Amino acid sequence: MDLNYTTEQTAFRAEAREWLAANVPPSPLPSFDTEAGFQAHREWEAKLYEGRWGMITWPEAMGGRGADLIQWLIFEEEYYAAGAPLRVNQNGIFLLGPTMMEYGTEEQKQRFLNGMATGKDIWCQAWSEPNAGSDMAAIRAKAELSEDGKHYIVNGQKTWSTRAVWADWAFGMFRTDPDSQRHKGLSFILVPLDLEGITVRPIPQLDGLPGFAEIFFDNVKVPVDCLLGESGQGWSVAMATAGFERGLMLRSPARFQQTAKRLVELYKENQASADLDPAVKKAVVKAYMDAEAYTLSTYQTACRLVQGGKIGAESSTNKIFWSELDRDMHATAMSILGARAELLPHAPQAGGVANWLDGWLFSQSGPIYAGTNEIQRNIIAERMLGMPR
Amino acid sequence: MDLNYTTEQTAFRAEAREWLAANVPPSPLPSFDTEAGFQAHREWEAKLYEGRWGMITWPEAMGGRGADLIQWLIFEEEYYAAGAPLRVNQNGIFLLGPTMMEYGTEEQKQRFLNGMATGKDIWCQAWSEPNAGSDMAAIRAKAELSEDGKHYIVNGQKTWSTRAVWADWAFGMFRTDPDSQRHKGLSFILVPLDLEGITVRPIPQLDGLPGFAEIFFDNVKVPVDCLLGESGQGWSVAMATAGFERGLMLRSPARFQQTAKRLVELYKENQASADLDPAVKKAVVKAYMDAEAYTLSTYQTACRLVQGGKIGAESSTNKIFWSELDRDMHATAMSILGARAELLPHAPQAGGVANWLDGWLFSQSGPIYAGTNEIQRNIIAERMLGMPR
Amino acid sequence: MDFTFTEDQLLFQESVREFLLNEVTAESIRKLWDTESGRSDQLWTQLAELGLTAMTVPEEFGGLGMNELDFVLIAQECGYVALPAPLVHQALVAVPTLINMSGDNADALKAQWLPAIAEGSAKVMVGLEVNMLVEDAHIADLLIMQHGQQLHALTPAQFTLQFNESVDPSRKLYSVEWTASAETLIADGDAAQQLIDGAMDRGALGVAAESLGLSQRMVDMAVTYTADRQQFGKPIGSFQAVKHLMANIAFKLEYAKTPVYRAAYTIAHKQQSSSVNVSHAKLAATEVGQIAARNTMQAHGAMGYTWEVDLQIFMKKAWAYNNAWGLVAFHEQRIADFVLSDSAVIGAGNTFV
Amino acid sequence: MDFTFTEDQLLFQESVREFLLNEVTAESIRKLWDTESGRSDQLWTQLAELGLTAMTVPEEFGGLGMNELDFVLIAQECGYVALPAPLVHQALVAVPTLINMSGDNADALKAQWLPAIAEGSAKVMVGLEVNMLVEDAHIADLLIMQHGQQLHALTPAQFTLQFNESVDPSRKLYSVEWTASAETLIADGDAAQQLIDGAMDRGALGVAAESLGLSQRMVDMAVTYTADRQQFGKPIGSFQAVKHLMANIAFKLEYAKTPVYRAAYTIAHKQQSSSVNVSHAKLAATEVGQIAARNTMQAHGAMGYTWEVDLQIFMKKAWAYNNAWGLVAFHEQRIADFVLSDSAVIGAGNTFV
Repeated sequence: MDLNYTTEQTAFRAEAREWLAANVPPSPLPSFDTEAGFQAHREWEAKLYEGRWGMITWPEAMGGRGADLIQWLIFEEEYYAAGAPLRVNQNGIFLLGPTMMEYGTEEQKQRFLNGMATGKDIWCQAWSEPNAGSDMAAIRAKAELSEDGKHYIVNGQKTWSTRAVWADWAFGMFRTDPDSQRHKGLSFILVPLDLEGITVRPIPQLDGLPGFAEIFFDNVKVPVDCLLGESGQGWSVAMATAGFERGLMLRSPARFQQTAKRLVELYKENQASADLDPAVKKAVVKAYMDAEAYTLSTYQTACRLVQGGKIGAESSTNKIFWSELDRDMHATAMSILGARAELLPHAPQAGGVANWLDGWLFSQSGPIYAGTNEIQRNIIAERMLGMPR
Repeated sequence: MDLNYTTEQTAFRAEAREWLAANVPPSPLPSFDTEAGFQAHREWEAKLYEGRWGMITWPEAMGGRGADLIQWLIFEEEYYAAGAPLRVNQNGIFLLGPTMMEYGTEEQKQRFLNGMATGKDIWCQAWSEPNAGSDMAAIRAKAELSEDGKHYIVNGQKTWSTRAVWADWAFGMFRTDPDSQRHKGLSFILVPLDLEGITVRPIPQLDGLPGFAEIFFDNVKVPVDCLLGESGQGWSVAMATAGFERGLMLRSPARFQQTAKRLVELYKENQASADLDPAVKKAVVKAYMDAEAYTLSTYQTACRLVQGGKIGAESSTNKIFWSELDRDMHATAMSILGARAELLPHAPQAGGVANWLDGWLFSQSGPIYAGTNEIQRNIIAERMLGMPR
Repeated sequence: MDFTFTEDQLLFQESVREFLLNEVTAESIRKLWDTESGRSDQLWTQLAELGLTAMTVPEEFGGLGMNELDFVLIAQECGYVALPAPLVHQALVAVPTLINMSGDNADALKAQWLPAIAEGSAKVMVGLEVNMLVEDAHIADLLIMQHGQQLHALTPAQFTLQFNESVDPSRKLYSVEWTASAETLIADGDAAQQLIDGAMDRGALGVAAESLGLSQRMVDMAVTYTADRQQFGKPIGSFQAVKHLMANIAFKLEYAKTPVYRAAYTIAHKQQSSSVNVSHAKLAATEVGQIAARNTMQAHGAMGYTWEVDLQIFMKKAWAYNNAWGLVAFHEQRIADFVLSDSAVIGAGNTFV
Repeated sequence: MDFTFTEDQLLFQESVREFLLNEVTAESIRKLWDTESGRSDQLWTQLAELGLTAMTVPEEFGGLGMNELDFVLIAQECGYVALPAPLVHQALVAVPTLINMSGDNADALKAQWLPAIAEGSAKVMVGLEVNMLVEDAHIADLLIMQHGQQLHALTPAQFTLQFNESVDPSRKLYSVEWTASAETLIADGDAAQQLIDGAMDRGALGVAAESLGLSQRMVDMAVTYTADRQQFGKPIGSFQAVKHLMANIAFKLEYAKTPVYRAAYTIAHKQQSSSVNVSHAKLAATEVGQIAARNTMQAHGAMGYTWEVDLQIFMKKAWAYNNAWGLVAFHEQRIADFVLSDSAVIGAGNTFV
C-alpha cells in the first residue's frame, strides 16, 4: 500500500488542472435538458476532444490518452473541482464506447467512435420499456430481419431514454428472435434517431424539463451493419454496458466530494440557524465521512482493477451507497435552507439557495435508475452473500 | 371528543393509587426468571387478587371489577407509575382468561379461572415449535385421542414458552387430526405441567436467566376435559388469544411512558456529557413524543372499542411502534451512559446505570416475539392497505 | 374521556371528501398551474356554498360557530386533494386572529370582515415573520401582517407584492412590501404577541392536518400503482420490499393522527398544553409526509420522477410543509423546553390534564 | 498510488484466520467464561509461536518490526473470532507506546519489556482515562497508566484491582487503585500527551478493525442460519425482508473497510491526518457493528435472544466497542473540528495528501 501519487500522476493532475482552468466556461452552461443547453454542452464536448480530455481512458489512437483508472480518478477530481459542465455524451463515451471497442467490428469502430468522441454524435440509451424497467429481460420491442437481409424492421417502444430529446443516435436491445423468451433472442442495435418511423416524445421530469423521452418505432428500417456483437447475443453485450454503468465510470467520487464540500460551506454560512436543529451538524460530518469513504473505496477498486483484478459486487454496493448519500446530503441542505428550501433560484427571496433544489430533485432519481436500490439489495444478498433465491 | 376524565374515572384512579401506595413492595422484587423471584411474584398476584386489582377487566363475580378499557388504562398508568412488579401470570389473566370466558365450558370456568386469578396456577404458553415460529400453522405436536376416549396422548415439542420453567399449567395448540394440514385439525388444549412424560428444559436468555423453556411431551396423558373449544377448532380459539396478545392488554402505554420519563431524567442528570452528541437530545424529545403518541392512539382505540367498535389493524401497527420505540429509547440510554453502558449494575464503577442494560437486552426481543415486525409489516401491507399477496 | 369524533363530524368529513374528490382532481389542479393567479373563484364559491368558509366564523357574524376540532378533519381532506385554495389558512389562522382581537378597531374589523369571509365574498390572509413569505397574498382582500410585536391590517392598495416561485406550482408565495403606520396598526405589545402566537399554532396545526391527508393520498396512489405495475411476472406490490416501503408509512401515519387531533382539541379548549401539543402534531405529521414522499417515489420507480405522474402534486407540497409554520428545530425546541423543565409533569397518567 | 495490500500481507492474514478459526471456537470461548481469569495461557503461547505478539516489536528487540498497517488485517481476524486475549491491545497500543517513549528510563523499559512481549513471556496493558476501566489488567505484567498528563508504569505489586462485570462475558474490565509517584513516572507533559494521544488513536484503530471482523462474522452466522431455518415452507433467507436486513449490513461494511485501512496507513506513516482518519474509521466500523448486531439478531428470531446461540459472543462485543476508546461524540467532534476549520482543505482531489 502506498497512498502517494507518483510523479507522473502529479504531473498529469497539474496538466489537467491547467487546461481546465484555461478552458472551463466562466459561468455554468444552461441545463442540457434545454435545446440551447444541449447545443452548448455539445460544443463543450468538442472542446474537450480538441484538448484530448474528452475520453482520456480511450487509446491514444482514438483521441484518448490511454489513461488508467487512477488517472481517470485524478482527472475527475480536477474536472469537478473546476466546476466543469456535466457530460452530455456520457452514454456514448463511458458506456457505448468501451462496449464497442470490445464487441464492435473494425468498420464500426471507424465509423462511430470518432463522431462520439468529437461530440458530433450524441448517444442515448434505448433500454427500458413500459413493462421492462427493473426486469430488463421482459423486453418486447422487435427487430426483424427484412427478407433481403439488409435491414432490421424495428417496432415497439422504449422509454426513460435520458437526453434522447436532442440526441442523434440511440443504442439498445431489441428482440430479433420473435419466439424467444427472456434473456435469449435479444440483439444490441444502434439506431440513428432521424430514421423514418421514429417518434421521440419528451417526458418532462419533476423539474418540468424534458430530461428523458419515449422513443416509438414504427416499421423503422435499420441497416444490418448497426448490429453490435452477434445476433441473439444482446444480453451479454448489454450486461457489459450495465456493468460499466453501475460501476465506476459514471459515479465519480469527485461529484459527491464536491457536494459534501458545498454542504460544509452552506452549513458554515448558516451555522447559527442550522445548529438550532442538532441533527444538522451530525449530518454534515457524516456527509464528509461518507464522501471520503466512497472515494477511498473507489480508489481501492481502481487499484485492484489496474493490477488485473475483476469488478465484483462493488457495482451493487456502490450504487446504494452513492445514491443514498446524495439524497441524504441534499436533504440536509434543504434543512439548512429552511423556509427558502422550496424556492426556485430566481425567486426574489431565494438568496443563497444556489442549485440545491435542483440537486434535491435529481437526487430523488438516484435510488431508482440503473436498477432500483431494492434490486441492488437483492443482488448483494444473493450474489455477494449467497442467500437463497 | 372530550379529553377529560369523568368524576367516576378520577375516583377510580384515586382508589387505585391509594391501594398501590399502601401495597406495592418498597423495593423491587427479584426477577421472576429466578425461582425465588417467581415465588415472590406469585405472592404479589395473590395480594393483587385480595385487593381485587388482579384482573380488573374480569366480571365482579370472578373477582374482577368489570372495568372497561378506559379504567384499565387508568389502572395501568397508576400501576406503572407506582413501580409495581411485572405480572408473572399475564399469560393467564390477559390471554387465556378472556379466551376461556369466550370458549370455555361452565365447568372449565369454575375449575380454572379462580386458580388463575389468585396466582395459585401460573400459566405459560405452549405455541411455538422448533419449526413453527412465525409460521404457526406448521405445528406438528400431536394430541391423539386414546382408545377409551378419556385422554389425549400428547407427543412433540414446544419452545419459547415464556416463564415455563416454574409455571403450573401450559396452554397451546396441538394437532388432533394426524392427517390434517396447516390451520386445520388443530385443537387448543390445557396441560398441567406435572404430568408424567413432560420435560421442561430451561432456555437461558441473553442475560443468562431461564426466561423461557422448551417443553417435551412423551406420551403424556392429558384428560379430555382439558380441551378448550371444539376439537379441530384450535386455530380460531388461538387467533382470539393472539389478537389479545398483539392488541392492547399486554403493551400498556404506561410502561413506555415511564421509560420515556426515566430517559428524560437520565438525560437531565448527564446533560453536559450527553449533549456532546447532538443526536441525544433529539432522541430524548422523540422518545417523549412517541410514548405520548402511543398513549393517545391507545386511548382512541379504547374509546372506539368501548363504544362498540372492533379492533382492526391496530394490533400490527402498535406492535411495530412500541417495539421499535422501546429499542430506540434504550439505545439512547446506552449512548448517554457511554463507557458505563456495558456494565452490570453490581459492577463497582457502574454508578447510575440502574437497570438500563437489562431493559436494553429485553428490548431486543420486542421486534421478534408475538410475530416478528417483518410479519407485522406484511400484515399492514396486505390487510390494511390491500396490497397483493 | 372520549377520544372519538362525533357521528356528525365524521359524516360532514365524508361529504366534504366526496365533494373535493369530485371537484379537485389532479387535472383541475394542473389547469390552475397554467393560469396567472393559480386560484379559481369558482372553486372558492363552491367551498363557500358548502359552508366551509363559514365554519369557524361565529354565528353572530353569520358563521357556523365551529372550532378548530370541528375543522381539523376538513383540513385533513384538503390535504388529501392538495386543495389549491387558502381555505385552511383562512379558517384556522385568519378567522381566529380576527375573532380574538380586542381594542379600539376590533369590533369594526370583525363586523366588516367576518360576515364577508363567511359568505365567501372576502379573503383574509395572515403574514407572520416565521414564514418569510405570505401564501396567497395576491388574492387577499385584507392582509394581516406581523411587524415585530405588532399586527397591521392592509388592504390591497397598501401593499405591493413580488411573486416567489416554489417547487410546488400550487403554492403561491409572495414577499410583501408595505409601510407600518398608526393607521394600519390593529394590535400591539402583549395583545399582538398573543395573536401572533395563536396564529402560529393554528397555522402549524393546519399544515399538520393537511400533511396527514397528503401522506394518505401518496400511499393510496402508490398502492394502486404497485398493484397494477408488473415486473418479473407479478405486480411489484407483491414484493416484500415494496410492501414494507408502504407499511412504514402506514404505521407511522397512524401514530401521527392522534397527536394532531389532540392538538386541535387543546387549541379549541384553550388548554395550556396546546403549544407543545401543536409542535408534537406538526413534527409527527410532517415527518410522515417526508417518509411518504420518499417511499412512494421509490415505489413509483422512474414514473415517480416525471412531471406527468400526479404524485408530484402531493410530494412537493409535503416537502414544503416540512419547513412552513416553524422549522423542525423550532418545534423540537418547544417540546424540549417543556419536557426538560423542572416543572414538567410527565410519565404515565399525565397525558390528559 | 496503490491502495491494496501486498500478497504477503494477504497470505499472512489468511494463515492467521485459519489458525484462529480452528483454535478459537465458540466452544472454547464459552469454556473460558467459566474460568476465573477468563484468559488462556496456552492460547497466548500459541499466538506468540505464530509470531503475533512479536509483530509490532522492532527487530532490535527481537520482534518482526512491522507496523500498524501490517497488523490491521490481523486485528480484523481477531474480531472475526472475538479473540478472548489482549493481542490487539498489546500490539497496537502497548508496544507502540513503549517504542515511542523517550527520556531517562525509556531505554531500560524497552530493553526489559519489548523482548519479553515479543517472545510472549510478558503482557503489558495501557490504561487511559478515556476508557474509565482497564481491560485485562489482571493478567498484565506491567500496567502503563495515564494520570492526567503523565504516564506511569506499574508492576502488579503496585496496584490492586476490582473486577467490573460487562454484558460481554469475554471482556475483563478492572478499576485500578494505585498511587502515582516519582518512582512510577515514565513520561510527563507534552511527551506524555503525545504518547497518550497516540495510544488513544491506536486503541480506536484496533476496535475499529475488530469491529469489521465482528460484523462480518455476524453476517456470516445469520446468512447460514437463515439458509437453514424454514418458515412458510422455505428458508427464511429467501424472504426479501431478511435479504435486505443482511444487504444493509454488507454494503455499509464495504464502506467501513477502506477508512480503517487508510487510518492504519496514515498512523503507520505518521501523517498529520491520522487522528481524523482514525475517528472516521472508528465511527464507520462501530456503526456497522451496531447495525450488524441489530439486523442479525432480528434475522435469528427468538434464537438470537438465547444464551445458547453464539451470536451473543459477537453482538455483545460489538455493543461494547461502540463506547470504547472514545464515544461517538468524541470522534464526531474531532472530525467536525477539522472539517469546519477555516484551514481545512476538503473536496475532490484532497483525500490523499
